[in-house]
Amino acid sequence: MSNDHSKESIQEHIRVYLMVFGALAVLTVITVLASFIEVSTSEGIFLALIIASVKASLVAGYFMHLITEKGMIISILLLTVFFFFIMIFLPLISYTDSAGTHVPWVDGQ
Amino acid sequence: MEIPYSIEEREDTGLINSKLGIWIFLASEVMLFGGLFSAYIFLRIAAPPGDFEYWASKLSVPMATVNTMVLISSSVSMVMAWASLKLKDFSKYKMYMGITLLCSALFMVIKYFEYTSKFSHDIFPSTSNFMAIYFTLTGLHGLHILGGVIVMLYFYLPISHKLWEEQPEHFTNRIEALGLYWHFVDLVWIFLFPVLYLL
Amino acid sequence: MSSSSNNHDHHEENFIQKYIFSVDHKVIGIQYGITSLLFLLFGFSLMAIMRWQLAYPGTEIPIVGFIFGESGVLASEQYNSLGAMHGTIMIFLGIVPLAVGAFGNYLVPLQIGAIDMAFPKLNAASYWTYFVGGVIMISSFFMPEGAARSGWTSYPPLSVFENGQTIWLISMIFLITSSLLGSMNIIVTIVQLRAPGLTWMRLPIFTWAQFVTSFLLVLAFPPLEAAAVMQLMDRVAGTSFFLPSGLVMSGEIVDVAGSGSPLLWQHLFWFLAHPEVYVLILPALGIVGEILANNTRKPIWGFKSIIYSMVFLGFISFIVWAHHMFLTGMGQAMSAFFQTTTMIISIPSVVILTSYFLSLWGGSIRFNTPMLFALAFLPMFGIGGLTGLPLGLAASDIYLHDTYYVIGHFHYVVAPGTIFALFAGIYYWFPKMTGKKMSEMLGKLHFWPSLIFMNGIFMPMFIQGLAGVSRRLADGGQSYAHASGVLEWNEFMSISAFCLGLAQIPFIVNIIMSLYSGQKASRNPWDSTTVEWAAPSPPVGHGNFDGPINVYHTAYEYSVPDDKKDFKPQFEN
Amino acid sequence: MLEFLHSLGLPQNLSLQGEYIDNANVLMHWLMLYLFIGWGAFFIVSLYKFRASKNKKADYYGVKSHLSSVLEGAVAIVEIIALFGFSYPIWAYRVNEVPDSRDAVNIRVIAQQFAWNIHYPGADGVFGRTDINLVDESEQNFIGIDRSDEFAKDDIILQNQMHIPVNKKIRVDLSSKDVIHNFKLPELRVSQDAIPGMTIPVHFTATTTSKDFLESVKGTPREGKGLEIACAQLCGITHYRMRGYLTVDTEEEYNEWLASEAEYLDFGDGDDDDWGDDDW
Ligand code: HEA
Ligand code: HEA
Ligand code: CUA
Ligand SMILES: [Cu+2]
Repeated sequence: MSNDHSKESIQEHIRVYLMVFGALAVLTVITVLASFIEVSTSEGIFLALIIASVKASLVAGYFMHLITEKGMIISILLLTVFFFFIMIFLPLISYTDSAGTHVPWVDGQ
Repeated sequence: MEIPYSIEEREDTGLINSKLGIWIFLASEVMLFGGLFSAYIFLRIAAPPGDFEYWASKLSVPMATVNTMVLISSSVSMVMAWASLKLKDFSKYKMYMGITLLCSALFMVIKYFEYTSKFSHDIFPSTSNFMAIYFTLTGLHGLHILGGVIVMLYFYLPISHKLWEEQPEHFTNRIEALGLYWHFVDLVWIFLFPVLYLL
Repeated sequence: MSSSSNNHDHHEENFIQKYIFSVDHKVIGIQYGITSLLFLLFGFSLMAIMRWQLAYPGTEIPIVGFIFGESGVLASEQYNSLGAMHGTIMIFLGIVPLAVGAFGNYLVPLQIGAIDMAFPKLNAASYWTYFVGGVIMISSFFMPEGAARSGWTSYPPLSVFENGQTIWLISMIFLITSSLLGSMNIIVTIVQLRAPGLTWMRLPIFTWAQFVTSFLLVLAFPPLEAAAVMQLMDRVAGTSFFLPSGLVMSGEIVDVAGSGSPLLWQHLFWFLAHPEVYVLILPALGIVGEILANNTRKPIWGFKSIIYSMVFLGFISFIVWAHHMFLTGMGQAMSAFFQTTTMIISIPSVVILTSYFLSLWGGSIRFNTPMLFALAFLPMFGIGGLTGLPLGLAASDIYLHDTYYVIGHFHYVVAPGTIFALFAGIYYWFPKMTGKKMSEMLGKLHFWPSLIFMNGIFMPMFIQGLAGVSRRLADGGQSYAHASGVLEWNEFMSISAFCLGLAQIPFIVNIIMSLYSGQKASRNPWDSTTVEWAAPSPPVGHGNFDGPINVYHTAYEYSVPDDKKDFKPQFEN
Repeated sequence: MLEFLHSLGLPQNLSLQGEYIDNANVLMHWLMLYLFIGWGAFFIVSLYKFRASKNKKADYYGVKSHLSSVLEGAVAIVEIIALFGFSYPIWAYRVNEVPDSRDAVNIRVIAQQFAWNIHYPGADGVFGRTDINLVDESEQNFIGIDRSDEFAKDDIILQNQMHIPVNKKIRVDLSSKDVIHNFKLPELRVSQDAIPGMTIPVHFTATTTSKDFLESVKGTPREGKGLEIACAQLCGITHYRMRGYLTVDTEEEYNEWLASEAEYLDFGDGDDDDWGDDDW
């Protein structure tokens, strides 16, 4: 995208930015409203994270121009995201896959 | 001597130095916040049932919603500022950058009221694990905002005009890098908002 | 250390601009080098005091005993402080800054034919952040609470309650930030500033190693930064990220919210600290590769598989971390996963080492000082790496965990391993950095005793480890019955350690003497092929080379058949 | 190889599962030895053969065979054998086959700075209630046992003294009051972190009594020194001497010992009895 210097294309971009802005605002409202709907916790988490991911992709894709970014940067980010998930989920699995139980040494507190 | 590829792209990679640099920095930021998100999940699982929900309900959703909007707006105006520079319109750039600065200031003010209202109700990081992770995450995020504001101020104050006159291309690239950072801060908030306030 | 006459293309700079707040990668590299060598020496001194205590527990420390109070005897909490600080200083203030900060900064731009790093100011910022972090770390010795004493691993809950930890955490945040800035810079420099013709597969091994290392630093350090912030919160804000419910310290109930997890810290810490150990070894492997190729006068055998192995090593190093945590109550699936990845990661190491060994075959081997250190590195790293295998297998780790076997394992990798490689690098590139050659005679006087005493210190550790002697024992194991059979080794090891210290004197003398009265070195004193030897010795101010550099060959074109010279530099067609 | 490791310092093994751990260790050391000797020989030969003074001109191509790949493959295969044949099964046994408290002698071990609290359920086989608010170190009630609880009346609580019967499954439920410790019985090849906030079971079977063991170490530096519980995780100032005493009894001796300990419990009037937990 940074190769694209013409005036028209920039103005075209600006239109896109404003549309993305609108979408983000709407999605924010939806998130808040959705949190009032009676759903189970896990569904709620799922919904909220889905919406957040959509919003994040919009920001990353358009404001940060990721959708037209160079391969080098994309691959660095993919690597990062991979390790990000490893870091988040492996400790979590180890919490559940444990030889012991998560109870303190004492019965009464 | 000038370092090559700080203005034009290198042919085989198609990149300029600052852009690659800022993206690598953001990659490390992903891992930084990742560590804290990991802590959030860990603590939430370990907490007694309902504990996180109970403390989360003490937070003010309206304030945070407004803050989300404010931050998104600042992101838009940031990208508009950059686009104005691309269109060689410095005064428009000033305007958009001003809006971005205003939005960030507003964000910090709202955050300030959020924090103090917690303190006045005797809610501190030590009160519960939820509050601990809440204050740590939003505090760290706030520090990032603060850092961004300082850099933005530098590119907003009169000195910026001189920089622009001297090396317009270079200036535009710097604003692009600053913008990338700023959008990332926005992006972190987009996740913080539901995770802390709504779940 | 670049002489002022070379600085023609710049306006006059005063001393401070030129040597203190310089943005020239060479000056920053040397700043890093001197600072980290001093820290290395400091870390060594701490260890020397510990080793005295281990050999002669409860006796007065000679010479420096007065520091530790009236009696001159080391108290056990002081021993713990020294241990934690020795580990931290050696790793974060010694080896990493020396390997990445000094060698990386100085050599990467030269090896890729660049005039400087991509972000010179950031580079200076990185050094000064490191410097401040180091000063903070050292200052903790003079704080009322004393220095950190929970081990370099800082496991909570101990670290949350023990004295001195706050300063350690603050300092770590500086050090991590510094490494982040430095490694970002190295990545961008390598990607963006390679000279024309220097394609990826023509990059020398050393630069590749720095490239992979930098990725490890960028992606693995931030989680520890996050964890450090949380531990800081636990200490100063009364939170309980790492404190579970129901804690009773010395009979008092600990008043915190609870339900935190001590294991969370361990996960975040080792997520950093395992990649970290490859940060320690990869630059060393890179240096050794350069020197082997140069002094066998032939191309490195299996160059491509070495590069792929390094990249693979870097990648896998992110998913083996919990092999340090087998005994934390890990379930079947987790332990299976982590021991499998640990076994997998040993394969690329074997490939790299095997390639190095095979590179010797058919060579015309010159035994100069850098080569001696590089050669010694191979079996020493081999011993260290091999003893990692029983540790990586969860079954045998049940017995060996936290014994001196572990201490022996990693010291073999970092001390006669990495440190030797770094020595080799200093001898090898000293002519480039200063324009002077180092004395071969003093070099050999440095090498042989170092090799002998290193083994004298660390070989008996395996014996003690097999006997089950725990690490971090302030009395060297006197209290435990199972240690009684192997206690006599302690004195032997300590004496070796002191002698090892003495063996460094020729090195220091050599550096200083060569600087003043060393033989003048030409541009390419070792007849080497890589690009840094195209620059004058020392390279000229900002700009490094006399003119633009073009690269025509792969990195190690030595003894090309039908060629008159036995080397074909990359920068000459 | 096992003899070699013993001669280096590896203590004799006194437990059932220790044998498997030693086997894994032996296998790894064989692998290490072969690699070390193989590469070491190659190393020395090439250094000698290709020294510059003898071999003036290096060979551009060097080694041409691909034997090394075979070798690397062999290393991988040995590692696979070690994993599947030794390590996975041992770990599965360790964490999945924890005996039920009825099938084993069940003991609670609660670590603290810097001592081991050993808690026996007593005749009824049920651990009494403990309460954090009852912890009182000056009264020697280190683990806050609630003597008014019905199940607690016969509980035997000792510090740094642990007795177990030989040839019986032992199950230790391990936890910690303050910081992380490590419960290590070197001769029994037992080691497990004691982590506050968690309770982790460890199980093992001793195969030799302390008496026989002491007999066997006569004439070595170890003479006269019995078995110990070591703390293998840095836990603070006196970590280095946080040790308990372990006695492996025969079945009869063990029961006798239990009975004699129980006698102390009958001294008081049941409510505030704290004789049994004396450190002696
Ligand atoms: C530079 C540092 C470095 C390196 C490279 C390694 C490499 C390896 N390490 Fe090590 N390790 C540490 C530094 C390092 N380690 C440190 C600092 C600790 C302790 C931390 C603490 O607790 O304080 C530790 C602890 C540690 C543990 C935890 C032990 C415990 O606490 O119980 C484990 C367990 O799996 C382990 C495994 C390994 C393995 C499998 C490798 C493998 O990558 C090794 C692969 C290499 C080989 C297999 C060699 C191959 C050699 C040949 C083929 C040729 C041989 C020829 C001759 C000898 C002539 N290490
Ligand atoms: C990179 C890491 C590194 C290095 C290089 C070393 C080097 C050495 N270490 Fe260290 N050590 C650790 C990392 C390291 N160590 C860690 C992480 C621990 C665990 C800490 C913990 O338990 O938490 C540990 C623990 C540790 C212990 C165990 C303590 C215990 O458990 O109770 C011992 C005991 O002997 C020891 C000894 C030594 C020795 C003899 C050296 C020698 O090899 C030293 C060699 C150094 C030199 C020879 C100095 C060279 C310097 C110069 C030549 C300077 C020149 C100067 C100028 C020119 C200005 N170390
Ligand atoms: Cu308890 Cu060490
Ligand atoms: Cu590791």
